[in-house]
Amino acid sequence: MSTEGDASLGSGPFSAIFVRDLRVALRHRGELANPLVFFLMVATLVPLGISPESSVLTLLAPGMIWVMALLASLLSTESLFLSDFRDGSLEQLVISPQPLWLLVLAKVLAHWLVTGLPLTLFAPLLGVMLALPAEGFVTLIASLAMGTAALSMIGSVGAALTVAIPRGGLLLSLIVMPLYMPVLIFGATAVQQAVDGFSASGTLAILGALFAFSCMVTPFAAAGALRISLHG
Amino acid sequence: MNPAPLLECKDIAFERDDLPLFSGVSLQLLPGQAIQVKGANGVGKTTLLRILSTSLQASAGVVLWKGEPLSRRLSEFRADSLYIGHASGVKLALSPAQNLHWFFQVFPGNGVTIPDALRRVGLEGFEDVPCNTLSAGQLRRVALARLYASAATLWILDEPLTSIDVDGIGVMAQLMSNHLAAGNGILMTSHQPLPLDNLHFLELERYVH
Amino acid sequence: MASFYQWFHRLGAPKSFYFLTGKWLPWLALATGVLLVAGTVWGLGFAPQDAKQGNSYRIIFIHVPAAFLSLAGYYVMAVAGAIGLIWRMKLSFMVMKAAAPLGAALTFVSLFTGALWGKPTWGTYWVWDARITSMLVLFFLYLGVLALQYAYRSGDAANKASAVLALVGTVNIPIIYKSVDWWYTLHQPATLKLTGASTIHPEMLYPLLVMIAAFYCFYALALILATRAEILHRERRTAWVAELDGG
Amino acid sequence: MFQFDSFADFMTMDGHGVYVWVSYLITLVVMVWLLVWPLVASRHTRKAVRRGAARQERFAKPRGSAEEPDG
Repeated sequence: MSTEGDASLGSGPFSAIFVRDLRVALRHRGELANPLVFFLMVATLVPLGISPESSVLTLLAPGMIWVMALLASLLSTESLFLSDFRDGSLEQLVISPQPLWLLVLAKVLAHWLVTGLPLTLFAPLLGVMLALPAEGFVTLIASLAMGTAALSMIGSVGAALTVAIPRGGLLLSLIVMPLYMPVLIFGATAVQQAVDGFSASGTLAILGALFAFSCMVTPFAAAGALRISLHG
Repeated sequence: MNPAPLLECKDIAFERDDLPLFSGVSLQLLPGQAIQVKGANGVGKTTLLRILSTSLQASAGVVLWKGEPLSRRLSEFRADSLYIGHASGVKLALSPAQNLHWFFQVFPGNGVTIPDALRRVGLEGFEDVPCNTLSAGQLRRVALARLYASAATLWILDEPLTSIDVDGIGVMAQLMSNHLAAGNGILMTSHQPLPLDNLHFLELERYVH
Repeated sequence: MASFYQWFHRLGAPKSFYFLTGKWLPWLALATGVLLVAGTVWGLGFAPQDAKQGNSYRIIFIHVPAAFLSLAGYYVMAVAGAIGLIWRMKLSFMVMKAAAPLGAALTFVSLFTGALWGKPTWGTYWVWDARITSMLVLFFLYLGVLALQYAYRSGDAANKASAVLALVGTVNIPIIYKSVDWWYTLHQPATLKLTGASTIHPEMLYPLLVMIAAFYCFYALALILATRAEILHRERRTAWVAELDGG
Repeated sequence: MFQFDSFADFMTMDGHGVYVWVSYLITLVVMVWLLVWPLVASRHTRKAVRRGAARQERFAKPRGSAEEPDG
């Protein structure tokens, strides 16, 4: 019954919002690089701040790469709803007949695709720079793939709560960081176990469970938070 | 026996942090009728429209949609109503066509295609130009293009004619009267006078604290 | 049964909550005072010394109750927020607003006393022990709710947003506690767990139980006082507040 | 029975006294503050309400009457 859009990238509200957000993100291609450049720069702080010795760096690498990926993901979470809030399209989503949590899920997926995924694919470069042993690379990518997705999900709740607050970015990190900690614990430990030669599948499974759990809880929490933010 | 009202409000009140904005607002919108909410700036016109578009919750009062309490028929009402606020909801990074694409997927349409809708608001040839290069008036028309292609019975328009030029207003007035003639309803605010015949007024000042 | 519902409903109205709790306050204050003094004197003066830790373990009598209350306090805050969100009861939002600083302060107390206890026991003020780390994260959760509470201009939105955050926090607390425990046991095989409460000598356990009861009474007292202060502030324009003193 | 021989002994607690007493002091300070701030806030609000009520009365007097000096 709804009209055929010009681009036949699948109809339906979910894919429409997903495609829309991808287009908006790709239109500001420069901004997409920011989390990656941040990720790379923070990695260079470690040897400068701690020591260039590869033996020292190897000890730190799994945990540091994960901490930096977490911070880079946190940095990009604020923009999830901000532009929609400013141009009024967020209000249109809230009063649309479609289930709001579904539209939020589409936005988070698009956001992950342009921030979390690039971070995951970029991480091996940091692995090389921080002398991460070879055994850790595969687990690093696997853990970051699931981990950044879980972080984007959890971050969407914080973004929804702070979208109407001027300069809400710092408040956003204060709110979501405690909720990021379990993801960091299992993500970093998985890579450490792989580096130590143990099998990290158990830890990765728990990380997957955390991701699945956040998929179930956060879209609804974020949808509720968006309605509240529009009242504010 | 006049037909059952499309939208009916009883004693709508709104307060923010215990500071009442207005209370006791009642209105009846019959099919084919338009109601213009009048009042000075800051009296709460936009707040009232946002309440009726379900993006804000009233502190008190009942809203009936086709005789039924709104809270019980929320998604049906949302499919049957169209709200265009000050911020038109148009993504500046995208083109008019891309903007209408996601609007049409999220809100039910009446079969009019995107090129047709854009042509009717005079944006022919601008379908694929990024919106951030368009003028304020053209941006407004992208939002108003939704009116041609929407299946909604109730239009809730917050100053739809801002930055629209003279002949644009004429086209809009024609569009609105056709909409009313088909037995639908319009609820709006506007600083420009509107040449609509079945137009009623709601003086919001009477309900302000 | 109707009378209970009526009583509960009346308790829900800020004005009747104010006067109802007004009657409880003196008794609650008395109970808190007696229990606190008794527990402290008993724990500090009469409980035997610990074989290994000597007298420094006496900090347990405030550290453990504070830790209990900071966690229980978070759930009180989250439940009050949930009731506010679901039934839109203004009073329960006031209880939530009162519970946030109270819980945060008690979490700070348990962290501070835990650190002071760590110095004589492990020679350093801060040890990344599983329970202390979880308490630190709980403290951050409280700070998040407080920060959100004061970030919104409109009070109603602030209440609802903090209620949502408190609920999200509540859902995450078990996950955080479990993952911190898992992380701790992974990195630190069995070392002295800070408070083996169950294996504690009965002579030490009784004063601890008295102190836990004292802290629960204190929590109720402080929560009611803070809620009453919030009620007065929110209802300051109403007639019944004017009649309180004006007469 | 009392574990310490003298009050001084009670204070030092074999060297751990400073940690124990500082912990109890901080806890006491925080608990007192948690009980006091609501009472202060309530008194402040009630005083503001009373002052508001008093101001209301002064202005409620009919305009016609001679302007008495403010109370």
